[in-house]
Amino acid sequence: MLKALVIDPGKCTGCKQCEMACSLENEGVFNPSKSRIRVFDFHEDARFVPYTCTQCDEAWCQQACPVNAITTDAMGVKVVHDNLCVGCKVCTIACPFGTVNYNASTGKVIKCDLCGGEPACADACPTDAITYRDVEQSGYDKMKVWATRTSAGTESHGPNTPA
Amino acid sequence: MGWTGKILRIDLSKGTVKTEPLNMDWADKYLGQRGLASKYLVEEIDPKTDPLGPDNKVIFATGPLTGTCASTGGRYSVITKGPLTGAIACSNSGGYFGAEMKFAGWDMVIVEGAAAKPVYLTIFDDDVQIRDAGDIWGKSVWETDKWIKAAHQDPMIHVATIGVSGENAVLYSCVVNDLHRAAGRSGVGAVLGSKNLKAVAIRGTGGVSVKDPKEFLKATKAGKKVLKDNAVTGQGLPTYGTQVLMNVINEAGAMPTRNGRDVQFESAGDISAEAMAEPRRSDGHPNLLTNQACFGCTIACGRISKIDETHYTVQNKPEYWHASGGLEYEAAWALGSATGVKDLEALTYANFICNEQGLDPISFGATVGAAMELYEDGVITSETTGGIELKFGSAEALTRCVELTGKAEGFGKELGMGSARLTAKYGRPELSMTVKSQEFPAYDPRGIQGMGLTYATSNRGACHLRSYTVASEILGIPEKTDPLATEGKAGLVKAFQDATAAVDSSGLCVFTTFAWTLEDIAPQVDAACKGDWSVEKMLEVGERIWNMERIFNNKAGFTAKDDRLPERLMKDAAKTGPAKGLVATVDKMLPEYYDLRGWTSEGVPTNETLERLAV
Amino acid sequence: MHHVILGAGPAGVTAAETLRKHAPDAQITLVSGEPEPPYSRMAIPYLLEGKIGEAGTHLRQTDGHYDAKRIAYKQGPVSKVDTSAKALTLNDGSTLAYDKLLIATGATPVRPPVSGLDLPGVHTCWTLDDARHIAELAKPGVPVVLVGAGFIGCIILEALAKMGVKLTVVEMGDRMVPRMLDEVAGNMLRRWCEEKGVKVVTGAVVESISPAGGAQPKPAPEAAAPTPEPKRPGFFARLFGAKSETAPAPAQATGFAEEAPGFAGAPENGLTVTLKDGQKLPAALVVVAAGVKSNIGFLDGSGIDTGRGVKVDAFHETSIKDVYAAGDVAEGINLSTGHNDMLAIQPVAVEHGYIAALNMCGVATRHRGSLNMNVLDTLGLISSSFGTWEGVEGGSRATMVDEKANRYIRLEFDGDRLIGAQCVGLTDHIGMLRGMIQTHLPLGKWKDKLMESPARIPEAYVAVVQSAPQVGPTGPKVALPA
Amino acid sequence: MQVKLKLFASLARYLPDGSERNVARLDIAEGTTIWSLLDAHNVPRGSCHLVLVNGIYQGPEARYNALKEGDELAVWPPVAGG
Repeated sequence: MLKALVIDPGKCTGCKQCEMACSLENEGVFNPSKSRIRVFDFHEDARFVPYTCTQCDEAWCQQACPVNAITTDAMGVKVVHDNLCVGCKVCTIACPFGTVNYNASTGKVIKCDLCGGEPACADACPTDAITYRDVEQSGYDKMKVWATRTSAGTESHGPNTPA
Repeated sequence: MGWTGKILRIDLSKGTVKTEPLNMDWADKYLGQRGLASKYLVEEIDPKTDPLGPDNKVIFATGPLTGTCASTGGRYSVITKGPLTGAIACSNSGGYFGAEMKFAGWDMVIVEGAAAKPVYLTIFDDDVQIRDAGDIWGKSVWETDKWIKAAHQDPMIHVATIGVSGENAVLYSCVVNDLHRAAGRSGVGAVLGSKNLKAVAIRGTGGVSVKDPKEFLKATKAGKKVLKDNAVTGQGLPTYGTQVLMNVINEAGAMPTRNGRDVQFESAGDISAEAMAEPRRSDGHPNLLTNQACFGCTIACGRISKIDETHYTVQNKPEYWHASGGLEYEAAWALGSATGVKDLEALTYANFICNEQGLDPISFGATVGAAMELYEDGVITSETTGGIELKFGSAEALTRCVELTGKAEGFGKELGMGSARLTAKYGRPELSMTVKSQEFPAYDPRGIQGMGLTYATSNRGACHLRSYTVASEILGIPEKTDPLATEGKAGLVKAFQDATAAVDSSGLCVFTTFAWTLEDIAPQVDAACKGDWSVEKMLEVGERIWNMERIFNNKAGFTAKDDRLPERLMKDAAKTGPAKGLVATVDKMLPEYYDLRGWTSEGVPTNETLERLAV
Repeated sequence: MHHVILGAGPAGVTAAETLRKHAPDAQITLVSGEPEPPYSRMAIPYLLEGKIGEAGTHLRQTDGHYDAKRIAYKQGPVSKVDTSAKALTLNDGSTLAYDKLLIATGATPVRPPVSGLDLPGVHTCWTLDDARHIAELAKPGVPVVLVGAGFIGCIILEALAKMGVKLTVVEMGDRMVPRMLDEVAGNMLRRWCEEKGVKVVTGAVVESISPAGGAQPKPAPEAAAPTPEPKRPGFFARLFGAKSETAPAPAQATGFAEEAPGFAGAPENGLTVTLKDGQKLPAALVVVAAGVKSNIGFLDGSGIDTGRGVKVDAFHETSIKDVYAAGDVAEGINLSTGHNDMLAIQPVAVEHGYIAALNMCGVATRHRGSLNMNVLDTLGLISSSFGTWEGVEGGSRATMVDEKANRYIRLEFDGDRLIGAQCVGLTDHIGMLRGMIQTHLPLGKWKDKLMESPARIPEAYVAVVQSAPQVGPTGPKVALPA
Repeated sequence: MQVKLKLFASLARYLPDGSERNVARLDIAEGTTIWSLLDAHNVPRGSCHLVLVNGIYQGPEARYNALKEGDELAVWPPVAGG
């Protein structure tokens, strides 16, 4: 049984606690621009969508890396090895989801690695819009879950809208 | 360390941009945001200066917890001498702008002088530019936000801007950031307008660090748990928003209605939180779509609404068919009860326009209420109003007024003066529901006596956000007190005022105090900031701030005579509800309050007090 | 079943690993053309910069990786392929039989017909061996001339500049990276480089390279090398036939010897690079990055159909049964055109290797096509391009230019679908551009928003993917079950 | 005797059928106390934070008092605003 981040935009309030938790965990400061998860704000549609790497099975980033600096761990997580990354950025254009970003201050790329099994974003999310839980599904299915949750978000109201 | 330690000083007259280190001695005494920026302001401007003249300054200030993971740590304030009141003004706002200022690396932006031509500021990390605003002068808040993001091709920019009303010196115009969060009161928007400063656009990519990250995480996590476990901040506010008060305050007989003629509004239910969540008869959808958090907020009380597309206000106006900031309690009260209007969609539209054009809905709605009374009393006629039948309860009149005032056209220009100047102009000053020329909000002191003292002594003119004794008197937070009693209220007001001043200086939202006390807040500040931040120190800082603001106002010419409520509240007894037969009795509480504060009977801080607090 | 793979680059290694995964019992032999463990050429510039050691260029980092996967490693190269006998002849004369063969021999740099290319001190930058030579010569402060500011040239440019040399880059095109970026972006790059102290001479043609103060160079031989870009006027026609713009700079033929005494390999007084317009550039080292050509010479007489590279079908099989091709050497399908084309980039090599291997072991898999894309960091200014960035007739274009901030976005649409893009100074979420192009995502109303504000790409992607889950989060597919 | 029961915010779900928005007009027996009326409608006592009769707050003790003809009982869970 693998664990995955399950994102339910219908529950997101746009508070960005996930971005703060992520940047503190990984950069040691509060800095959303260096967060590996980002909340998109669709103001006119009254929707907020947390967005990050789904640890997809295709592992586009890993395949594109010329120096093998991205590997898949036993939990299926695609991990960037800083000691090997040369900052060539090929993974950033290869990832069709746009979830690998270049960090100019370190010269390396950054992506979600689920914080080694304890994702800080899920821990910080006050509304359970981001949860980390067991999913008996392949990466493909994980993404389908993501997709349907997301599309459901177009209809559902906020987490705290009176029924 | 919480603070970035850097401030920006922009001189619009000279066109210069300078940076300077934050005065850390002051930071230790005034914490940040409201307190610290007020310290800068009182040190740097003449209290008697013309609020709309070039010698006034306007400061955008964050708190040390702004831009951290502390719940609600995303606040900033706009501090200046207010044109509506002539008193010190400090308007607090949420959204994402404040945090972005910190990420750009700045604790404060001090704006001085006045530009010869319209300009806007861009602060992209260290790159700070004064730019020509010729293309956006005359545009609404929403248009300006869009224009700036497109012009700089960066959707991640956060914009604080004034609308047309700020350009036209509407005395209660706001600074609106992130489309519908506002530094709303006292006319801070008009100060920007007087400086020809249309907007401030910020994009920050840096980080905010804290003194002890481990302790900070622990303290903020504990704080978040308190908020989550508390029924008000964990369930009530996110679900119903502040609007849940509509029925509460109305039942309690403390709802100022039709310019204070009444204390209960028979149609309160129609414009309540409960009504916003009901499916509309017209299109089957509720007015309320969802709730939204400001940056870092784990409460998420913000309302996001969508107006019925077939409603007369937006028919054939698709530009208003999208979701945007919906009615909060104060707005619903001012636009609704104060004017007697019960059309929820019309109120939402008026609220949209207030956001779009940068109007404080409290002062606007209350001013319309006063104008309606002038009209009903025959003091002004449809000739004065340009054909608007300005009757209590008329949604059409309300929405027409908001359109005109936002653009400062026709009768809107008169409404833009605020109710004190408007009623004075027509010889009926007693019809203005103001203290220090600022309209009071949604709590009638006849039914909530503590709020009378709150309004009377508020340093920025009538306001609920300086000491929200409603929490205790009506809601039972932290303890229930009798709203109709005056005993003990002086102490209650002082305690709320000092604590609130401290919270307002931290970067946190005052709404946390429905669940948090300073016992919850001090550890968070202490883990983030240099120095030892205990509850006692926070309270001392709060009291110091309060006295500093008071001294500024005294120097600006305010005296004990200005600590008074509108005549109507003191003469005309409430007609219905629990307060039936009662008037507001501030006179009894004031001397006790002055005494508690260590002020003379003239409301002047004694030397002893000033020494004690090292003001 | 014996699978033999020629070439130990990303395509070959990916193929070997894919074969092992799907054919646990097969015999797999990986034949390398170089006396090195499998490594990545893309990493060489970073080796030069000192970001990594030689081991850091290796394609797999775990010890015993190939042994553990039972992938035999054999030193090539191969000189001849006999497809009827299903046997290979290696350079050392030995032979090797195969059941299925994958040609993943990649490409080699072209050596333009310039006299003096053989002089010591003149190098291409392609192999680890090249890198070792360059590292020896490129000492801080020495004058270096880089011939070619194409994609590869620019990557080398970055490395050389970081090594602290006094760098001049000579490009025959009218701008930098002409095949990856348009005028706006290319010129942005040029200005950026010049501000960073790199001399950029565009529209310039190298006539000769000679020892400094030495004999006159021999006239350039009349040679016609294979052209890697048939769509444009011949690559070398452009390189050496184009009218050069004069960018005069005082030639400093002496002086560097003192600055860099004792460098090995180059003539004692260094080299002089003479341009067609007469300009002379001193150089302790000349690096030539004038394009590459496929390594297909050894296929002569094999019957395998070749053009610029090895021709393959949608299953990556060549004209000869049981012979497949992948990577830089193969003319795979270009997603943007639907036609076979050479896309010599790392991600495409991996896709080819993966798909070819699946077909080799009987998992019939059709290649949907690869997307051309590149990303370049030029002294900190990051540029990228995707797909049909030049646009198509009848399509629409959205651009955003901020010359001062060195930011540029150009989006090309066909209807409401993105077909190409290029960016300068933008890195966050840029992979979404690939996602949008490769999934042919219909953008609907978001296309209009992008026309107004191209920087809203990430929002557009997330918004549209949400409303179209069937094409969105599952991502683009490069391969489809047949 | 006639009284009005008003249940607001999340307590609205306990309103009997036929209520108008948040208000139920009820005919109750003499001597019915605040708690007994709320209990009869399954309103959890723990959720009854703000209890007003005719706008006047009823403390924990007062909730055992009987309602009178024409009384308006209004109840909220913990709420706040501002």
